[in-house]
Amino acid sequence: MAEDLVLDTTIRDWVLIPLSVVMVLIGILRYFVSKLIRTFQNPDGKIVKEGQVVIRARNLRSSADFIPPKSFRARRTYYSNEENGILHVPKGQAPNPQAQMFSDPNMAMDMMKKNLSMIIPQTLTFAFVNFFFSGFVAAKIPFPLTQRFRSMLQNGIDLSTVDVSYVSSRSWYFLNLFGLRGLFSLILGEENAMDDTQRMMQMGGFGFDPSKSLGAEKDSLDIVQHDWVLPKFEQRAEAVLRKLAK
Amino acid sequence: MAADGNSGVFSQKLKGDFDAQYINAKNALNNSKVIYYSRTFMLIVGGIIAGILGFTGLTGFIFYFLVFAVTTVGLTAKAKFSIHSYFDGWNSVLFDGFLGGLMSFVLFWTFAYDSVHIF
Amino acid sequence: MGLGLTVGLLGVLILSHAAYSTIQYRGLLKITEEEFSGPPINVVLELILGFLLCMYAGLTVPGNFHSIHPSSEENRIVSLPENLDFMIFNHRGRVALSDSDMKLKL
Amino acid sequence: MVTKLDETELKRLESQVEHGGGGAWEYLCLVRKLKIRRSDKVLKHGLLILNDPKKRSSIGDEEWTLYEQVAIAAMDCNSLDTARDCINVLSKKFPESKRVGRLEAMLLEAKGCWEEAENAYSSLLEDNPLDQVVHKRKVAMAKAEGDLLKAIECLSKYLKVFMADNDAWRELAEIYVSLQMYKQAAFCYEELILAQPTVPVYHLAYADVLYTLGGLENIQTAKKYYAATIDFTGGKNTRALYGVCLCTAAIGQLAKGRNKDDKEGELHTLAAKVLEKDYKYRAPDKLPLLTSTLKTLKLSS
Repeated sequence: MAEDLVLDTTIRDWVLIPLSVVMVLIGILRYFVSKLIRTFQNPDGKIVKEGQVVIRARNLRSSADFIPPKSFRARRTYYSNEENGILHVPKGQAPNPQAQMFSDPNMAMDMMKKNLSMIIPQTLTFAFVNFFFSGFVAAKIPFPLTQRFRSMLQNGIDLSTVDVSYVSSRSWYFLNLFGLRGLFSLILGEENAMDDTQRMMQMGGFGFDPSKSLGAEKDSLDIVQHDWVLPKFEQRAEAVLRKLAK
Repeated sequence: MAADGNSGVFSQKLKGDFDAQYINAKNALNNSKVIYYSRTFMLIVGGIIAGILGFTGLTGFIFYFLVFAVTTVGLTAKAKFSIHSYFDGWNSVLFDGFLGGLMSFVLFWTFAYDSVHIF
Repeated sequence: MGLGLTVGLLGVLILSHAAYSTIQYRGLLKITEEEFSGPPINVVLELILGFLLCMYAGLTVPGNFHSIHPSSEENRIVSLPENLDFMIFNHRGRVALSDSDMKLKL
Repeated sequence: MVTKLDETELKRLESQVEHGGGGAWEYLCLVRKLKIRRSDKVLKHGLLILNDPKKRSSIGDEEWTLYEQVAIAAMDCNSLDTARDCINVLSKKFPESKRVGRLEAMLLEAKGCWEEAENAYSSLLEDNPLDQVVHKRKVAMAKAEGDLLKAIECLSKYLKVFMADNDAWRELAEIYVSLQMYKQAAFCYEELILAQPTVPVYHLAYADVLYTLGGLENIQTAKKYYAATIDFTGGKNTRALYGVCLCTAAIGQLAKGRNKDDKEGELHTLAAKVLEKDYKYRAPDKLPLLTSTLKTLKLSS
């Protein structure tokens, strides 16, 4: 610790603490704004129906063992026979999600909104932080790190002689961005638990394709082994009652 | 509305013959959420304390384990030491939120340490 | 709930006070040019107190554990909700219940 | 799902509210959450809150939810004027709202103007053909008119689209049972068991239907489902205990002369024992009735 930097206390009072507080407040603000612009659109009837089919088929798959074998077989045929099973999607009829997206302006609009609600605050916050708090050595990590972390922690100041554990204000912003998730989930409830990375993933998976999930559901339903559990329940019930009768 | 009815109670089967466990998934989810909240809060507080005490390096991480362990004991006491009627195993009580909590801990540790000690 | 939150808030306040007094203490050390070896005893006491309060809050505020066994007393389902979406008004209450004398005051 | 815990809480609040203690709003919230039909009490206590400006403002935005709840309760209690007043307040606050439109149509229904209500629902459906509540109201209206076949038809059509709607499956099952179409009812209950396999009430209802259908195989299956109910309720469901006893007796009769070698198990004797114990504890004066019944079933030891 020989080469300890002497930092001005005003950096703490005017950079470190305000920056952290601003990050928290912006996080809260973003939560409420995204809540405001969330839209409830009426989904298409066909999509609703297919979603419901998938839910029901999933129920059948996950708790097939609870119904008698005969009922299970009847249901499986109903879902997945090759002629008119409700999970069966005729080839060539599956709509192309891309084409669907372009034909439906609402969908594109919705996507834009999602995109914007993520990117705009991000950019704004970053610009804000850059404008007000750039170029300070604002913090110091209380444990030693290797040189590799220099580019991560000292973003914005080009000094190769400073110890790696010192953090520039811009990097402190990034640390806050990732580390405050726990605090947000405490004060905003679990709805906020969906962080940016997840949102990004979701964006990749837009244009949800029901026919694909129908096909997947059909495949997994085909390989379900039916093993009726109810006979076991007679023994379980006996055990329960024996305990009660004592 | 239809989806509402569905998210209620599902069963989960552990493939054992006679002892197959059927659990109330809604309550299990609630329990793990309670654990998550308790743990996150405790680790944030722990981070602040570590920062005020001026721990650096390994000491801080040892303190992290300490706080984690104390919280676990507290949660176990809250479950009246009968883990099996609230969770399907020790795993969720012992390890859930270990890494996510570390993130919060380190951030608040750094914050408190910086505010108190380096200036 | 209210109690837990208050206690937690108190705990956090105590912690911030501890932080503040440590800052003061460090300032004092800087003037007297001594090395920092550890926070003063009253700060440590404060920290312990704050930690305990926060621990109480952290364990009580998030809510209680619920049993996961379907057959446990608290989870045992005794009845289904009335299917209110399909409620019909054409029932015998129509005759049995006289028009109630209570009215909505406008 | 109303659990034992909810039930105790509800009873506590109910008696507290009835005896003039506070907690009326909590009681109304609980009733709404559990979807319990306590229309008379909701009407009474809801009106007390709504008529008192101080209490009304203390619940904030929930006020409008309460107006809706009270309106429906008032329709159920045949105080149509009160319902009318509530709906008027709501439509003044939310003109053009679909939800208020639904209430208007329900009021027509409560008055018994079936055709007008039908028209109102149809126009609501034109705006939003995926409105589940309106579809369900149409089914309920067919039921209220006494036309159960039409109700079944509507409901099947509804379930073709919204096939994951458990409430609708349950309603369909109940209608089928009331028409004694047990095979169809059994199908619906299977669907419910699939959706929520740990809810004992569905197992119980399914077992009842199977037992009623009769036949050796069905009754054997019914016994298994009664056993499942016993397991999921921790043996506290009297109906399931009786079910096991009856099934065993029926199986004994049906299987007479046929293969005797399949092992019986001792589930029924245990069930009988638990029943006796339960009666001894909770209703000692009914105990002779129970023992004589069990004797005729040849189950008593």
